[in-house]
Amino acid sequence: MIDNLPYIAVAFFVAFGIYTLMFKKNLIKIAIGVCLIENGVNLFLITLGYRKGAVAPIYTMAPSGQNMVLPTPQALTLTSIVIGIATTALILSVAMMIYKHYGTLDTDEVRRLRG
Amino acid sequence: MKEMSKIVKTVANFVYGFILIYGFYIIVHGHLTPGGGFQGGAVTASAFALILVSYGSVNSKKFLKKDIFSLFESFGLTLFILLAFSGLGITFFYNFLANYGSWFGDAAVIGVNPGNMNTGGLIPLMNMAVGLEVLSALGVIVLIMAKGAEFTRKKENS
Amino acid sequence: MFGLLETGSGSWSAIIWVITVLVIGVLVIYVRNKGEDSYKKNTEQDKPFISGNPEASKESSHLSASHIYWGFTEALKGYYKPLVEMHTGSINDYSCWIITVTVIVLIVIGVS
Amino acid sequence: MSILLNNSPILILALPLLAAFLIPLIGRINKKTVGIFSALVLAISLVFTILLAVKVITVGPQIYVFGAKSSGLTLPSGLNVPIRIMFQVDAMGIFMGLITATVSFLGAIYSLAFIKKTEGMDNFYSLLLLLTVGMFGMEFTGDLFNFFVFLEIASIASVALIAYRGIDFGEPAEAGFKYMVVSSISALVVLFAIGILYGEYDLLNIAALANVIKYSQLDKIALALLLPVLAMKSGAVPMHMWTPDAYSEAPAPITMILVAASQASLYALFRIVFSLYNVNSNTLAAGWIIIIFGVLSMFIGVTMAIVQKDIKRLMAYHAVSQTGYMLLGVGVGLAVLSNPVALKEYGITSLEGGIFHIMNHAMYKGLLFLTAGALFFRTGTRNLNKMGGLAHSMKYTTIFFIIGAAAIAGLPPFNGFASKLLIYESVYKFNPLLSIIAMVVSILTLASFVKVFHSAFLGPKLPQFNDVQEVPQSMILSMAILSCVIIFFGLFPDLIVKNLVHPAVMALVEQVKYTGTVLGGM
Amino acid sequence: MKKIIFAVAFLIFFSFLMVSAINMRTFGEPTITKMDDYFIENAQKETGANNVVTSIVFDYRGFDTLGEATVLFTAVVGVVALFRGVKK
Repeated sequence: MIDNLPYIAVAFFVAFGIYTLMFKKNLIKIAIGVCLIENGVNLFLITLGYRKGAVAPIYTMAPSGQNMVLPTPQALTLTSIVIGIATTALILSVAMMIYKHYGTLDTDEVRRLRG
Repeated sequence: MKEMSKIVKTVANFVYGFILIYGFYIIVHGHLTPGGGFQGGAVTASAFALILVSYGSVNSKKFLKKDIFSLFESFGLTLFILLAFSGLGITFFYNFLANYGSWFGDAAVIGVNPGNMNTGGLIPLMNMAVGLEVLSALGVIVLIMAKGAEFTRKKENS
Repeated sequence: MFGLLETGSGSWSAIIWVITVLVIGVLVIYVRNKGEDSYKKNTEQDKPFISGNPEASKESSHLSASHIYWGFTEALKGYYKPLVEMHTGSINDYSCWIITVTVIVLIVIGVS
Repeated sequence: MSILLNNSPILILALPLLAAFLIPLIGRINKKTVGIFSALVLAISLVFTILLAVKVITVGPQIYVFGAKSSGLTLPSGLNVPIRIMFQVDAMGIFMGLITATVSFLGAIYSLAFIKKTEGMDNFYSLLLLLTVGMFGMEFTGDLFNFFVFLEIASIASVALIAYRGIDFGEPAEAGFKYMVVSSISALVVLFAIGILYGEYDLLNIAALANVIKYSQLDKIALALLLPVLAMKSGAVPMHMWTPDAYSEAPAPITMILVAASQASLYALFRIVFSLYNVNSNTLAAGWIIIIFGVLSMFIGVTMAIVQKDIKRLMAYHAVSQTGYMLLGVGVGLAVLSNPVALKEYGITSLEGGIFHIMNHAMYKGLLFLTAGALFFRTGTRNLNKMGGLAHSMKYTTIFFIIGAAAIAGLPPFNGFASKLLIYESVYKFNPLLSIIAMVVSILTLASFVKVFHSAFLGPKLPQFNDVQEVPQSMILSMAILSCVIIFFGLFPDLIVKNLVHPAVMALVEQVKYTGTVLGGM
Repeated sequence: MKKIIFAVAFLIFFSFLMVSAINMRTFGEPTITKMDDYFIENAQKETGANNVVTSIVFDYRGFDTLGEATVLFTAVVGVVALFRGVKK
């Protein structure tokens, strides 16, 4: 149980993000929820690559004789962080567009398309 | 956004160069030390954000121009994909410069070593291309967000 | 040769279908031409006769889209009312439906 | 020349990608040439796709390993797991690739006249090329994380294209926001499932994973996370609400490409359930889940379409209900996958129907959206109540609309009938009720398109549309090409089924062939 | 009514997340590390870069990096296209 504390943190991150997406009524808060899920997933990936008592996989001035953590999850996390930046930028600019035309950010009023 | 006080502008002038140098250091040493194109580009773009915040979006047009940034962005990406194409004789993304002897072509010392700048083959070049792309891309995003904030504020006032 | 498409329990060929339709059409036209024609153009025979009432103008006789299938939707009001209400344009409901269906699939696959 | 042929799997992607990077530079010099340039690049990509298709059908699955010493070297290391990203193009992938190449090329041609010459035009064509690249990547890749990256490329490009008119109107921005949120949810859930699989097996290659997967508890959770979100991206009820918004607010050529993009997600769903978890998983449960998605999509989609007044919204609901046919056919095939007798008797046929319907749907739904775009281009409205009597002035558009409507309603001899016939007859043997529902849905489809035809084209010439004339040449050209494809598929369905669809179905069903191309041993 | 169903669904989803988090392999002890051990041993020899992560990002999985840069470019082009013609 206590060994898996990082995984439980991931679960909380994702669950709070999902909660924000489901029950919060502000477009900016929804963007924040998406960021929360992103951070949870990134934390999950980087957690998978950890090895107890290991050093970063970089040979420059590395302490010799130590084994290294898995490098692949770090590369994947780097990729998904940049993708998250792009997603957030686009979501926020579209939200600004909506605010320009609708004059509000409430999801109950941003509902011209329905039925 | 509005222009800030003189203290902020002075400190920003002082710190700006250091942030730029630090970002470029991270970009160039990406294959030896932690970091790389993306991280260094992000650090460099934070310098632009600092200038934008401290000088205001009107005055900072003298320093930061969106067209120049988008030009650099396309240039960096094109350089990156051309570097990837250059290995097409064997396969796409083939690192033909590694351990080849010429530019960045030294074979790295196996195991723990102080690090040799002249290794890595295509990796340092790709780092620079991606760093150029990322810093200009984030710069464009920051500038356009500032521009959009203007008309949303107009909306609020009216 | 006729592009037979095997469907497991039979086969289908569009070419044969087209040929059949052409043959039947020729037959129908032939039979139709055998009828005697007492019908004369540009007389009062080709005017509509609405039990003596004057004919309405063309523009007013055009039926717009929302009137088509009025009876259908009226008869199925009990089915359409909740269905249309389900499509609230709110983005929260979209995410809620995704998570709900994900949970159902999780349960179904988890227990099976 | 031979080097081009050997590298064709990557050139199909890399040339549009390079063009997309170059277009801001070209647009700075001359804005007029941008559209011609992108159409040209997409034509080259289409040619390469056809060459690759011939190679795949005749020779066999093609492997392209990035950065290896040779493009076919899947295991450059001493060990038995692939360590590099690879493209794995088998018959199913190239089938989807042909659809993508055709649709995006025609969309670019249509856009030449459709998109007004504004200052954002070069960005529009750049985004169109990037969307095409994302779809190609989703269809060709053999690596899970690479699939996620291309999924994000496709989502972000399509969001930017949906919200392209957002500077002038509010609705496109709203539709773009909704699509952005749902697609980020789906992409992040996909990434979460990829993380689960990676943490369990330390692998990212689909074939290598399929070789060692054990269907443990975590694998079940990964499958149950992947299945609904990919069904959502392809617009399955009850997660279809983004579909009418996005399809109706995007520009018409983009809507045609978005249909193909949602089918790329559908392809990913099939790839997951067939190639990654084949008979290891509980195929009956997964198959029934997909069947229920399909039946709900068919029925609710078509009944919602009947009451619509916006023409593109109506067609978007029809896109939902046609996606149901594909899900139904493939779901039946998946449900009987672990039962060789039933699979041989009707499973293969129903899979063929579902896969063939993908291509037919891309063609005729694209044609219908293009005709709706032509109406919008001339009349300036999408509201069916305001239209009427347009057949007097737009003859070609009327003919194309009749062809598309007959095809989607499944009237012989058009192509919709052939695939629907395959689905009906094979599904009837599995469960007669499902087949009857499918036929009823087909009848309702015909009914609602009769409504559109009557209210938009028939009737007297309305006074406000007196100055309406036919649409420009390039739009007519792309619509005519699609109509010719539809009629050809309808007249010779057996050629397509024998040469394209059946190999695709076999590539899906036979997992050993998929893993063997990467890991050897076949 | 609908809100209650959605809340229940959210709770079940959260419990699934917790269950899978507890059922994950213990933190810090990866069981199968074939691919990553290969990277740690041979990356320096094959690519000549000291930083194994960079050698993965730009050599072994370089195509992902191209896609990632493309995503950023796509977002920037989209934002520019979205705010076109906005005058301050």
